[in-house]
Amino acid sequence: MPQDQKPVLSVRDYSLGYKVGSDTLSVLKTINLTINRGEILGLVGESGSGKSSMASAIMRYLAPNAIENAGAIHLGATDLRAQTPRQLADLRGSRVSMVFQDPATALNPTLKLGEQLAEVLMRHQGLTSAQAWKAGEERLAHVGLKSPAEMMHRLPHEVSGGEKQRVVIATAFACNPELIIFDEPTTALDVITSRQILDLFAGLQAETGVASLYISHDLALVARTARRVAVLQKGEIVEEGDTVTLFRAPQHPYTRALIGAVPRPDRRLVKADPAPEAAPLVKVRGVSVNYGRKSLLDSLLRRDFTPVVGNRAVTLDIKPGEILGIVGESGSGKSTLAKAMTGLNRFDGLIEFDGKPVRGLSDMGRDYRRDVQIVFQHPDASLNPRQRISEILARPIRLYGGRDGLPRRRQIEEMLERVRLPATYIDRFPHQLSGGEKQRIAIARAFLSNPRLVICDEITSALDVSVQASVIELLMELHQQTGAAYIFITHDINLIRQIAHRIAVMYRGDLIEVVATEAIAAPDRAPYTRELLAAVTPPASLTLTA
Amino acid sequence: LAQATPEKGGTLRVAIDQAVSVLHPLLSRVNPEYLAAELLYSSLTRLTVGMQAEPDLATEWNANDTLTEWTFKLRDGLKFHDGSDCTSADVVASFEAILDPKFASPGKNNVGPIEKVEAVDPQTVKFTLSTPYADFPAAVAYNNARIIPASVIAGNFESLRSAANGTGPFKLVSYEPDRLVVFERNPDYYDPARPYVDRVELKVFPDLGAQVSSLMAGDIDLVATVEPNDFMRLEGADGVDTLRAASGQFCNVNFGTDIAPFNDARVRRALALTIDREAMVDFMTEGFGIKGNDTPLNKSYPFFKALPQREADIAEARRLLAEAGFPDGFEAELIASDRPAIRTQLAIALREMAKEAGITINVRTMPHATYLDQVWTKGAFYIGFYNMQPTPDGIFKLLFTSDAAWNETRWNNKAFDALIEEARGILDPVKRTEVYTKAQELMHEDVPSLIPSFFDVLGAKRAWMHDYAIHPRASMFRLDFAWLDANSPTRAA
Amino acid sequence: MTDFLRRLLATPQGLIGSLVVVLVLFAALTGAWLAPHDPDAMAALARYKAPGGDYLLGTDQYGRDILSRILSGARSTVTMALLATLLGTLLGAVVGTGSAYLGGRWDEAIMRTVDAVMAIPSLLMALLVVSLLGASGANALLAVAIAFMPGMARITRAVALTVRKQDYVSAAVARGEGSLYIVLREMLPNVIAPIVVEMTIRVSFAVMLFATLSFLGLGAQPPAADWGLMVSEARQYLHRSPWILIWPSVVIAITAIGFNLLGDGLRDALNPRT
Amino acid sequence: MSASYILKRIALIFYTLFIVSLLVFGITQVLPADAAVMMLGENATTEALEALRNSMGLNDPIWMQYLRWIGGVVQGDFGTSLRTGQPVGPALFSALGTSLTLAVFSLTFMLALALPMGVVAAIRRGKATDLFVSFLSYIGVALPEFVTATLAVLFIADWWGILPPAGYVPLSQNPVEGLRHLVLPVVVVSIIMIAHVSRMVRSELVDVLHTDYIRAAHLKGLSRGRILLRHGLRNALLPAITIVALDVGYLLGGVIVVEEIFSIPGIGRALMAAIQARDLPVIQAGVLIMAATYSIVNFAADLIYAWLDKRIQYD
Ligand SMILES: Nc1ncnc2c1ncn2[C@@H]1O[C@H](COP(=O)(O)OP(=O)(O)OP(=O)(O)O)[C@@H](O)[C@H]1O
Ligand SMILES: Nc1ncnc2c1ncn2[C@@H]1O[C@H](COP(=O)(O)OP(=O)(O)OP(=O)(O)O)[C@@H](O)[C@H]1O
Ligand SMILES: [Mg+2]
Ligand SMILES: [Mg+2]
Ligand code: NI
Repeated sequence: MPQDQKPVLSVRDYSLGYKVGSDTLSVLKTINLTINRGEILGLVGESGSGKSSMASAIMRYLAPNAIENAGAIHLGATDLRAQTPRQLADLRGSRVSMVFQDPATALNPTLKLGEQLAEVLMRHQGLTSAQAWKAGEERLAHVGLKSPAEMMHRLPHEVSGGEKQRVVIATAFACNPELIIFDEPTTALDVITSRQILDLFAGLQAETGVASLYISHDLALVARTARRVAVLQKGEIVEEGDTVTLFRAPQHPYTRALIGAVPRPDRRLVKADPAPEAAPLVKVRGVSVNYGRKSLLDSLLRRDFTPVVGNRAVTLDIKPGEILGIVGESGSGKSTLAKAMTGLNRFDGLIEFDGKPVRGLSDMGRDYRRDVQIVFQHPDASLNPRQRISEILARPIRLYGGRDGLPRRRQIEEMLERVRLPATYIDRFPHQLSGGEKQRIAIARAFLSNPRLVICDEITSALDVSVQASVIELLMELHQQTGAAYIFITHDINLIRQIAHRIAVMYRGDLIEVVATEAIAAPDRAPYTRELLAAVTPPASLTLTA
Repeated sequence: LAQATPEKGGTLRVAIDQAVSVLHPLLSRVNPEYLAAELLYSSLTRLTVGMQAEPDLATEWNANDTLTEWTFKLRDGLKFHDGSDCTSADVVASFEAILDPKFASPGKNNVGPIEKVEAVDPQTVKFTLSTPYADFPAAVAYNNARIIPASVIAGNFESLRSAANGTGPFKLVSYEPDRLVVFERNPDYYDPARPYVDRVELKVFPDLGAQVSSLMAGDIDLVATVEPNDFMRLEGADGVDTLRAASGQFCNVNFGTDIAPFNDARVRRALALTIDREAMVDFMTEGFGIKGNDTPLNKSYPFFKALPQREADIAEARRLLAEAGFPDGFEAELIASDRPAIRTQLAIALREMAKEAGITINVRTMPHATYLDQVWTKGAFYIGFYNMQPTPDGIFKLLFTSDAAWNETRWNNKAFDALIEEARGILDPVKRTEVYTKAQELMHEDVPSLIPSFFDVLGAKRAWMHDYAIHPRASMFRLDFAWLDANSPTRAA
Repeated sequence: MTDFLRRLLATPQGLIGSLVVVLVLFAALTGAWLAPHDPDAMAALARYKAPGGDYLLGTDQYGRDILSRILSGARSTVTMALLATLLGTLLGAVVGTGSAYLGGRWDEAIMRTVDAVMAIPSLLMALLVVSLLGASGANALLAVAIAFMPGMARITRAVALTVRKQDYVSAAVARGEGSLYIVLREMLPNVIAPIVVEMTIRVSFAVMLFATLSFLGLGAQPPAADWGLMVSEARQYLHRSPWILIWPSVVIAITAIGFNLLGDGLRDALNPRT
Repeated sequence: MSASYILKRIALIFYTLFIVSLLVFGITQVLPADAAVMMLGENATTEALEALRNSMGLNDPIWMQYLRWIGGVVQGDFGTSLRTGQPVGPALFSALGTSLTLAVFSLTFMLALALPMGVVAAIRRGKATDLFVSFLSYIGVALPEFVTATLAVLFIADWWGILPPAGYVPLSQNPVEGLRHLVLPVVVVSIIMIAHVSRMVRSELVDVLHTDYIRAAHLKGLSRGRILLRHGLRNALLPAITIVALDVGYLLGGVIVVEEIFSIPGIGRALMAAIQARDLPVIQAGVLIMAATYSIVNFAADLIYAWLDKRIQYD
């Protein structure tokens, strides 16, 4: 594909700030960017670095408190900053369009998909409603939707996330724009779907030659998609260049840190496998969880009631000191299992812990509670916003008894040190900590009881890549110190391959298989496991250096 | 006031402040119900604005010398609304029904000491009384003493709750208790000239302000009773005439004379001495009333002679209290029902005045229904409210004798009872006045009840309505005399 | 806390609302002492006086000083409204959190019953309760509290359910904490904030409801210097002297608006989204 | 929306009425008044009262009285008014008709004002218009109806003489006069609801205008009108339906005061009169009818909501 050197988008010395109270928060500082026809520019950076702000600036859809200081933004020959609102409305959707992160919120829940697609065509191409509808069907077929005509008549909640995102993409491409901005378009989707969406995007991009700005914090993903990458740190582009070169020889320390933080399956973080002959610490035997309850009226009317299946007869073992990874797409029952094991869900079946049978919530005595701890995904939600760190961390000590002789406060301070937080945090409230710091508190809370099994339910997925790396590092350190077994639930297969001894794969409530980590990529795996693995983008550095 | 000849036609629209819950004339209990009954039914006699009995169904009456036998002569050709004849048999049946406890007519105690009623001939009725009673012709004008068909009494007595069949000047057209009762002219009324208007509409306005506003807007023609403040407001209004009559209407404070500390006459008198009656007239009536002297009679009643006026005397009150064993005063709860609001006003004013003598009064108000159920005739210290009665005997027998229908104070003074009984048999006005004065003196001295002021009856009408005189009795209306001139909006059609 | 106050006072609603409410509460506390006259003292010669002179806001139909009555009435009016709301909220909160905590069938049964009770309009409910217990200030208080209960139960339950689903509660359950600790220490503090907002707004509602009850003759009883009662009594004398009606109406309006503003301010301060 | 959902909602209505019937029956049982005394008046003899009590079944056990009453209600017999001696049902249903007329006009008027107010305030959030609307709504909730009603009568009826100060003319009898008589009451009942609903519409719309799909619509270059009408309002107003239905409870309560002041013979006044006179059968039936009205309106609102917004999954 020949590259036209006249830039489609050029951003020159652009700066942006937000007015917060009487201060101005500077978010973008002297940004320079160009994207040429047929080119994809990746924009990476950690959360809050200003990626979305850049997208809004280009779309000219800024928050009311935004302050633009200097710089120019041109789309082709058009000075975007000089456009009247009316002119901008003409531009948007026809010459430049955008795809958001979450298709579930980007579509109006009460309008038919067809209408939401057709309205752009009517607006910008002057089609009649009937024509637009027909054209819409073609567009939908083009993005690989099976029955486009029927799809046009559906409401957003009647289709899957992947299908929604396809509709959004079809809308973005509908008027053959010169530039499309993608703001993390696959983060809300599960691994396999996001893979398909990426392939679709690549295909369409190649076909139309549209210039794209692809925003993501997933370096591996950007490396696969974009020819050129710009790295954004705190509003500044610290490095920009050809993807291959940039990944191979990152110049800026920030870029290096970013690349270093990417999990790489080949770089194992756990050392010894647990003694293979040791008796299992936990035996999960035929554990099933059903959600939902027959309502009073249903039972009165003797009506059948089909519960939602969370887990279907899951059986597995965990050895002492073992790290067991659980992967599977969203809704496959991973959290359900974790909750059953920590007494948050009713379950049928048997859990044997250290030889003691547990058949239900009532069997989970104090000892079990102490030995089995859970850490949740969202650090914001798992810490009570109205308790100080001291109170949050004092509870396990009070409940399970801490070390004798040491004042409780002292024990908490020690624990804070172990999770590498300053002891001064003890009197803070959760909202005074960052996401990563909060997660450390949650981890500290779990480890205060000296547990023998810690269940980590996607504990890093809400964190930035670099923060995630440091949390993982901490976990591994604690693992070595305490020898506790982990159940580590995640979507990130690269990550789990780094740290788990064995990996369990779940699909729609069933446990498909449990395999040793080394053998996960073996060809004789279950079909679903293989599909899952194939969807994973291998870390950029790996593919590029190999 | 031009004495024009009455003109016929039009719809007379009257505002009433309560629902006509009961249409049955023998069972009606409040003024709007009395009004409806008066339009539909007739009595043997009725009271003029001067409180004299005048012919209604009966054209003439006379008594034996001992005043124990009364004979009434009915008009010729009286007809009920359904066309049937109204004869002495209906009169007999009606009075028997009123007296029959089974039917629980509120008028039972107000129609005199009737022992027997007989039909002498189709047009003559004879009443035999248990004691002499000079006021009997006025007593049979009582609001519940209406004549209804004997057949109804024998058949379905209750049927008159929603239908009407009387000999009154108007016939019932429609009846919605809480909104509107409509009447039309009875063409067969015994006086062919009357009534003058074609229709009467009673419109229910629970809010007093709404009545007055509607009158000013010309939406209605007559408000039978208005509050003093509204009266003052209406006095200047265009096209509105205010109506006022001195009356024996009063609000009183009843003592349970059998309950301490009110069983001591000194305590009662002490309380009476705390009242600044001039101020009380102002507080309660805005000046539309006169001072009371703790007896139910005033100059609106016949046979009345004024006693020396009791005025506030705190020192004397304190002395009496000390004598009665309350040198530091005492505390008591005064109960007032919430309707009409004037009861509460009296209670609050008394509370402030009694403070002077060291008496602490706590006012408690309650819904009227609860009051009737729990306090009325039983309580120790509570507020009463009464229309003027036709005669002194009427009011004494209603409230104060031992055998009073509503013996609110349980005063039960034998000497007083004897005086009232004696007066019933006296025809000579001078002598009668003397006896009633003695009775008044007894009451004034013993104070079974505080009567600090009397109120005038106040009303208002549009100027296009004529020949309506407000009645001191407040429960009588005589709308068959009223007529509308051509300015009335309802005459135009 | 100071941070929270600063945020509250930063919004115009929060600022004005807090000011007004503080003022009203101050009047409620000290009004009886500040009153220049005896609020009950009648003066036959000083009736229906217009504002001015000795009587700053004029006098009423008994010649009582309106300012003194308003000041001394502040205590009962405001305390009653506050107490009724508090009581209703408390009852509702017990039912609501209890229901949310019990969950399952119990929750369903309790909430359906609460819904059923809500089908009786709150004014009507209050009327029934007062006529049952007899008309008096204290009973009106109870009536308003009962009338508020179902609504508050519903709100607290909704809030409690969201809180119950939070991970920190799950964490406490997983840790094996007792129910009491979970309800009191983990849930309650987080449930309270939105309820306080709702409560604040309901105080003004309570003031209205009390006034309406007084108008219907079932609230505070004369000679109480209750604002609602003052207004409803004054209707009759409106044409003699409008001031008797105007002043208590004005203070009612100010109080109601004040609590409403404060409620809105609190909502904003507690929820940074808007 | 499934048949089972509808079935469930209907079952709920019956449950509601059952609970309300228990409640109101309980309350009327302990009300400090004797039905027989109420009926015969204070002069009735003890024997007459006792006879009446027996014939009315007042001496039966409570549960039997309840069953008898509810049995009658099911067959459409609400008993006889103690005050007027008339059957309760027909009188109350005609009163309900009057109240519903008032309610329907009030709702319409309220929506006609509150919706535009809320929308304008949301669009011009933070601007003078928004503040003005907020100001109006604060004023709206500041005074009890009996005060606003008094002022309305004073200014509009007494001083300007434009509208009749009170009274009710059935629309079927004289539409013009009927409407004229409805204006003031409708305005008075609506005021508080206008304040409430306009604020709610405003906050709903503000929320909706901040959603991703509105942003997406802007970025598709759609016109402001289309974004507001097609994307914004639709989603903002749907939740309003259920909230407005909940306001019907308030409306039914507010109607009591307004009917009292404007002399409108509706169910509110009937109930008020019944409460004052301790007319137990009327109280019982009235409360039940009000609760039924409320339940049915809410049911209808839920159905409309579910029909308009297919997203909602009821179980
Ligand atoms: N309207 C606003 N007012 C004030 N600050 C804002 C506003 N919008 C964004 N910010 C701040 O500006 C910074 C950049 O935000 P932006 O959304 O551009 O980040 P991002 O790189 O897209 O992050 P993420 O990866 O989490 O999406 C952040 O610190 C954010 O908190
Ligand atoms: N409380 C609940 N009530 C009803 N259904 C539930 C409940 N919690 C989970 N489910 C359902 O159970 C299934 C498994 O959910 P679970 O949360 O265990 O998935 P997961 O694998 O953890 O997904 P994710 O990766 O999104 O966290 C899903 O279909 C989900 O919708
Ligand atoms: Mg972003
Ligand atoms: Mg999960
Ligand atoms: Ni009219």
